[in-house]
Amino acid sequence: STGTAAKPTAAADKSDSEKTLRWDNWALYIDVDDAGNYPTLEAFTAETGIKVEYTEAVDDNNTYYGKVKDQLALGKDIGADTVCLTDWMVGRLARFGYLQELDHANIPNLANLLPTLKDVDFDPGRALSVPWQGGFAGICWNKEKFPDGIGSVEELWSTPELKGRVGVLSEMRDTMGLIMLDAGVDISGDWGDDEFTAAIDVLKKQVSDGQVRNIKGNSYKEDLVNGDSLAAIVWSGDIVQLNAENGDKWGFVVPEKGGTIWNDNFVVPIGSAHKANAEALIDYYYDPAVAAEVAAYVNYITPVAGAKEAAMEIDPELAENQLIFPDDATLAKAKVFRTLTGAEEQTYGAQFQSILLGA
Amino acid sequence: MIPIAYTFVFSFNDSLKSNITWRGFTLDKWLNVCAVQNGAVCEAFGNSLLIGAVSTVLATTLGTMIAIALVRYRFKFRAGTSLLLFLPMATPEVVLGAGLAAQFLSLGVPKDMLTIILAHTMFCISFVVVTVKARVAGLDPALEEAGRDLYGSPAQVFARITFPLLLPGILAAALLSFALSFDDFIITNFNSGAVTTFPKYIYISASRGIPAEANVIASAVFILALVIVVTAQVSAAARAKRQARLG
Amino acid sequence: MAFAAFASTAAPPTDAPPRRRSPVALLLLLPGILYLVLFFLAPLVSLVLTSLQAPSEFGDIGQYSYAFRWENYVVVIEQYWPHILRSFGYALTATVLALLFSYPLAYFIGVTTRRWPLLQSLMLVLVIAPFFISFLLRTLAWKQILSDESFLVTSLKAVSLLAPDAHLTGTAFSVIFGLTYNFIPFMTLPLYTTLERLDLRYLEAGNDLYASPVQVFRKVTIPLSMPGIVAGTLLTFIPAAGDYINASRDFLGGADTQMIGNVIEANFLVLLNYPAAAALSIILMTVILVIVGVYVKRSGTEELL
Amino acid sequence: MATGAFADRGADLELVGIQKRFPGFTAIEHLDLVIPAGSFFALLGPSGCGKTTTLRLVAGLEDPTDGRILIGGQDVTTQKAYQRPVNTVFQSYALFPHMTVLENVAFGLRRRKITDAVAKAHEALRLVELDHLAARKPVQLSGGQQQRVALARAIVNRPALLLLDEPLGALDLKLRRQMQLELKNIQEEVGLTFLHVTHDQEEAMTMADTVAVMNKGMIEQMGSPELLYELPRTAFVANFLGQSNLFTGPVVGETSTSIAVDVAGRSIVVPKARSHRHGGDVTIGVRPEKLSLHRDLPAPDSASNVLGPGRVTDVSFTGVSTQYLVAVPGLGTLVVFEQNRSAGPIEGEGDEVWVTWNVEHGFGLDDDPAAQTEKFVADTTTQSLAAQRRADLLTELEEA
Amino acid sequence: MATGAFADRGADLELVGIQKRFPGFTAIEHLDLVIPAGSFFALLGPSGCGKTTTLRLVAGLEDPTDGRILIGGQDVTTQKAYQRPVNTVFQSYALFPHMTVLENVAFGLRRRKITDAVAKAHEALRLVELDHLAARKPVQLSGGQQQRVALARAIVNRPALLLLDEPLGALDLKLRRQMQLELKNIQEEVGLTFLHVTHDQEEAMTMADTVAVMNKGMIEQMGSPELLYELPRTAFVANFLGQSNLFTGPVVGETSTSIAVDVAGRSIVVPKARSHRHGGDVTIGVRPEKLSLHRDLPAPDSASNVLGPGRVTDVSFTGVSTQYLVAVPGLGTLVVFEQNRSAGPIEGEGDEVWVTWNVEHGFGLDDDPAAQTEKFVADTTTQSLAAQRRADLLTELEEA
Ligand SMILES: Nc1ncnc2c1ncn2[C@@H]1O[C@H](COP(=O)(O)OP(=O)(O)OP(=O)(O)O)[C@@H](O)[C@H]1O
Ligand SMILES: Nc1ncnc2c1ncn2[C@@H]1O[C@H](COP(=O)(O)OP(=O)(O)OP(=O)(O)O)[C@@H](O)[C@H]1O
Ligand SMILES: [Mg+2]
Ligand SMILES: [Mg+2]
Repeated sequence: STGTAAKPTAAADKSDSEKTLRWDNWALYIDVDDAGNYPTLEAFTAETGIKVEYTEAVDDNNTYYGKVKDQLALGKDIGADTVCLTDWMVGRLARFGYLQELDHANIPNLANLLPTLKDVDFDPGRALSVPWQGGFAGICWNKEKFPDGIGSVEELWSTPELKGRVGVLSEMRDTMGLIMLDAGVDISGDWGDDEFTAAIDVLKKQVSDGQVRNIKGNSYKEDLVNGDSLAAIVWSGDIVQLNAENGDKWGFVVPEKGGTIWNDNFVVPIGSAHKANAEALIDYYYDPAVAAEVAAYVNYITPVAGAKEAAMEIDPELAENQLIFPDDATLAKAKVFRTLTGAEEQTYGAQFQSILLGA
Repeated sequence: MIPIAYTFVFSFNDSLKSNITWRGFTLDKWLNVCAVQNGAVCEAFGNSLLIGAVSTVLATTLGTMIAIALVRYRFKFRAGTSLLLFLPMATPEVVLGAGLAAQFLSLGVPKDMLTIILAHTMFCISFVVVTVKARVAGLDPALEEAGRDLYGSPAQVFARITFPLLLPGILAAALLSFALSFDDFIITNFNSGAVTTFPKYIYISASRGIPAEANVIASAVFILALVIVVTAQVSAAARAKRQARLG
Repeated sequence: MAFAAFASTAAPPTDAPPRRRSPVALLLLLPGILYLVLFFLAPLVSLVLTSLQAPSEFGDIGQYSYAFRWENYVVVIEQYWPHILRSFGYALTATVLALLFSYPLAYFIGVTTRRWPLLQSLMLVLVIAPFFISFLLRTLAWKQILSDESFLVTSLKAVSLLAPDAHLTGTAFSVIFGLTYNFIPFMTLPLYTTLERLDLRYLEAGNDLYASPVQVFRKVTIPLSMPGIVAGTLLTFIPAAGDYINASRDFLGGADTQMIGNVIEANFLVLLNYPAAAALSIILMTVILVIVGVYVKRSGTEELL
Repeated sequence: MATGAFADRGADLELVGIQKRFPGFTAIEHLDLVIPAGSFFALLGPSGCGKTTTLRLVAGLEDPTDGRILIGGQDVTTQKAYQRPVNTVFQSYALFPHMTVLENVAFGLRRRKITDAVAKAHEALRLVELDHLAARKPVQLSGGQQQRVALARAIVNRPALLLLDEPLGALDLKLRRQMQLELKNIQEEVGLTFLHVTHDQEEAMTMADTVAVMNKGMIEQMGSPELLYELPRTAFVANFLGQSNLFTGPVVGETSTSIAVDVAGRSIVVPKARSHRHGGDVTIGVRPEKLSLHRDLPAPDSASNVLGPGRVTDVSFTGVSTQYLVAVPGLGTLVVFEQNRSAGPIEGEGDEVWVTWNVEHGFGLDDDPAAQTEKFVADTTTQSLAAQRRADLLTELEEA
Repeated sequence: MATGAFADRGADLELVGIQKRFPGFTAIEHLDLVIPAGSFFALLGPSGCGKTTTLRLVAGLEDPTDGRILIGGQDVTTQKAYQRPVNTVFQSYALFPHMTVLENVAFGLRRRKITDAVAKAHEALRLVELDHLAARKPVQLSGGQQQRVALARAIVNRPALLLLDEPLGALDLKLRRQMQLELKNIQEEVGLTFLHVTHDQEEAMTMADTVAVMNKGMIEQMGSPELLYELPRTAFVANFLGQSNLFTGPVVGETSTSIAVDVAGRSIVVPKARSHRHGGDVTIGVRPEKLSLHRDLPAPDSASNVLGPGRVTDVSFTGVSTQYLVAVPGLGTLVVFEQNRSAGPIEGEGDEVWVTWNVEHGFGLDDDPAAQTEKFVADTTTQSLAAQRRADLLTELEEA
């Protein structure tokens, strides 16, 4: 219910006097040692003297936004100096003027940013955001039940043994992205209502037929573990982790017709008084050696060029993993869901939600 | 009962990041509850305790005052007051939460601990009134009159007669309001901003696998409550026995 | 203990109605009432206002301006009437189930165990116990217990009580089950408080007047425990109708079990369609108030207010 | 002011033109009353007649709609309850359940900051013979013991005036008689003014120096127990305080000392000095124990009234005496009490008897016989209760 | 079976060797009792003596630990309450608060599927004169009216046996006497067997054909009211049923018809026929109303016992009679009742008097005087209550 009020202005920076930084991030998204400490963060503090308060406060782009939007609208501190959010949410925050402009001079390591990510449509020139980690949305399956694997979205729909045991993500851009790609739409390109509606119809049919039962956020992992889902549209990094915990039980593939790729990006909210500290942090994590250390732990795609080489030194097998250091062939199959306008976000969101709500 | 047992058992699970499959018995989680995620569980738990305590005190005070007024005095808008008290109980939590969230928004109040406390106090008041009201209604007015008759000024009568006699009801109300506040998720979720309470922590972690430490804390609270109640009962029985012996 | 909280309904009727008027009354009332007006009534009003907002011109997602768009209500009802119906259907079913389950339990605790106070308080603790374990955790536990490969489901399938391709999670069954389970304490406690005060002499009088045990139960026990039944069903029905945890797809629900609470949540948090969320809230509340009003009138327990 | 001072003796109580209206109900119409210091005064009346209301007005727990209250000559009408030198033993005892017996008794003393509260409380408990139970809570006492604690709690303050609201109402007969004796002894010992409310007529008569019979918020008659019993002024008093045989008829003869009343053709003589009216229609009466039964028509005697023959319709043995109901044609049924000096009843059911009594024992009422007197006290009360409940509801609706 | 049948008249009730133990407490030790059909039987005794328990056993609301219960010759010991042709008027009335008066009264009839339930209920209500209140709820009635509804609710079923548990306990004296009459009339009218429990001795004596005095779970004495009053067998009965002057001493003389007992040096004569023991130490007594007071030493007379001189220590006017306390040195205090035939007391406090009574009026008890008899029923009750509470707690702990 915020009006189209004047955009808030950035808070004055106090980084010189206050060597602190509050960082909100997703769960299990940074390296942790056995004692529960964050080695790279500790190293950062040792190096710069900036104390970092790291909180796993982001569970979902929407709920996080719901929590902080009021403060953002008022230009107030949201309790975090930097936070990692997904592309489309960054796009929305940027549109609303809720983000502070980054001073690239303070981030020399930004030169290591992968070229493909340097210029994105929601943030031309990366003035407001810098990627933290990224990932694919693809298909995974239970290898015990389906030794032959499931290779495409179409197979999810057409395999009778999967009836009622298919899961999809409640994240619209991933689920819809995969379905549209399956229908041959280039989701990064110039598509419109027709393409989207056609995909919605597919999903709607599968849900109402009972083929798809589980539409989940992050909790899809439990469904995979407890057997409610035997195959699902999932995020790549989770599968690596699940396999590590539960014995190599699941296969993952980016479908031939394409999967989505996304990034979570550092942003500095408008009310933060520690932008310079945040920039120092970003700079630190763009050191390929640090990036490799994080990648080795979180198993997501790192946006830092040279990290793969650094990873080779830690663990060659890791460096070969297509899900962490994808090669060009894999990358070619992955598309970025194009940025939606406010109006599109509204209508497409409503259409997608109406399936989730069973209407 | 089954889920409680489940929760309890899985608090011993030697889980890694998520606590879904049984991976073996360990006491580690009990011993190092606060270690995980830099103590996020414990922090959430602490927040919940704090919020519960403060809103309980507020709600109990305000609610008790209303209850006394409702039973003891006759005034205009009695019916209106009763309705106003009943409404929050009749209002689904989503509505309460969403409404309050919108209110804070339009007032420009940032959401934090304070807004949670304000919200919790609001929905607890009604329950306190109902609880204490029953007690006040059961309180023989003759006792207060006897106090006045025996030279007690109004303040003394309240302090020495009314309050001690209402105390069990007030305590019950406080306990209820603490339990409601402690276990509330829906209203909290709408009004918490960046603050995480224990139920909210669980809700958030639900999407990525709840660490066994949450089970530890929940089980501990449960056991603690059980112990407190049982001790209270046993000591009450013992007291009764002692007094019977005196008799 | 907390159960005393529900004594409201069983409160002895005050034989002397309050007669005094005094400024003290105002003093006692004012802070609390003011608080409620500020943090309950005012939000309610702004909720009403929000529900009438229209999207701002050239506004982005989630941006609305004040208007009097009554069509909002028509729109949400048209769009979400199945959820509204479903909510009340589930809540009603869960309430009835909880009542069926709780009544014998409350009777056992309140009447049968009267002579063993220690056992009685222990039983009570077990009923209240769930209050102390977050209901989210308990619900999650159920989700695991009811999942497709769980011991429960596989054994049910093994003995053919469940079709091989049937599921429990994500179905109406598990949502109603979860609702019932989670609200049983709310049902049991008020029932307990009335049954605990049930004067057994009435039952004896019934027996003495040729009523068989079944007849005594129907004609005497049930009517006498009506206040508890009303309080319990209300305390169960109201929150159950507005609940969104049990039906949430992340807990026990699925796409076709979404309740009005989920719709409100989705509109509020995901779609940022605040007017729709507000309008739905108001509708939910109004319907509940009407149902409660009619119910309370018909069961003759107005004093509950 | 009460604070700090013990009354060394009772004080007068004076009620002047007291009226008390509750919303929709007038509990006391107009009440004037003087109770001399140091006396034991009993207020007697049926349920709902306003006894408790009167006490509450005196105690300051209720404000009179009109009128003044004086204690020891001082106007206390506007004083608060806790400022008046008055204590009450409540109908329900109203012992504080959360305090021990001792704390209960010491409560008033402590409020008045009297030194030695505990010692004085023990002393008061010794007076009611309960000092050994000082440490108990009220629930652990029997009804009779609770009553004595309530008494001690009031007496310990040595109020100028002690109000007792049916303190014995809940006890069974035997215990009740025992407590009556104790109460009377205590009053004589401490010399305080007692205002005792009861609806037990025997209790009122045995204990009080002065009895007032109250009915519907008015005092019907007041005086010594003997006076009220022997010379009731109204039919209500005649029937409420013991039983009476009443007859109504016109005065048909008159001497200097007596009047003769014609009742269904028979002439009954009543001393003028014992009759409130001397002409027109009058109601006269005689107490059942004053009547004698005779098998044969007794010799005419100017000192006696004779009625009969009648038939004994019921004989009931009550232990101390036997009650006979004698139906005399045209007159209705007479009640006769005969003390059981000999074992067993003298007359049998169905016997034909004559009833006589000494002319000196008759009395004439002040009532206008035309005015109806109600028969069922209980029904009136219920009706007024119902009426009042209705009125209450109306006021509430008005306010809502 | 009760179903469908009205008892056309009362039935016998027979209790054979009944014993009732509660956990930790024996309420009834051993009880044998026969109540003939159509009689009005009163069970009298102090609080806690087991009266209610006896009724509950008969009603089937409690199972006896041992013994058999027969109604009309048929063994009903194993029948459930709702199968027995018995109805109860409960001590607390136990009117169903959620039903109207009419529904309450019709309840039993409906359960037995008797046609015309409503008409019959109205009829029963007319009998207790409450038909005009048929549509009210119980709370809207006064205590006396509730009691009558409870009575109607029981009577309407025409049970073979009607149990009444202190139905008049809550009423005030006047209403109580009135209800006693009504109850008695109803019993005579419907001819049912009434088993009436009370602790009011006057009530028991005026209403019942047979009275049983119960004490501590045993029947102390049973018989007609006159028998029990005139010839009590034990000190308990002598004191519980009215007042008695009791003396204890050795038998020192004996004639063919009487014994002489030495009491503190004075010889008191009691008829042998009226004495249960004729040798050794005996307790003898005489009722207060049998005593006469004399200002002068009366002429010696073999038909009278004389005690004195004594001093009048207290005179109290109770309306019908005056009670004198006479202290006789060496003997203690005697209670004397004098019916108020003349106005006012004859003797004054402090007067010196002699007390006489007809030898025929004395009685000798069966009690062994060596065994202590308690003096204060109330205190005993309290003690036994406390003892029982303790026992209760112990059992509870044991079980828990
Ligand atoms: N607060 C009140 N409001 C309205 N009516 C009242 C109130 N208090 C008492 N009354 C009415 O005033 C009348 C007198 O009541 P009161 O309590 O003085 O009677 P009482 O003589 O003490 O009777 P009882 O013997 O039953 O105690 C009753 O009819 C009662 O209903
Ligand atoms: N369920 C029970 N468990 C244990 N003791 C009991 C129980 N019911 C009654 N008693 C005890 O048995 C004794 C007899 O009780 P009962 O109710 O028969 O007395 P009563 O003669 O009716 O007394 P009252 O005149 O007070 O009504 C009492 O001491 C009572 O405490
Ligand atoms: Mg009174
Ligand atoms: Mg009894």
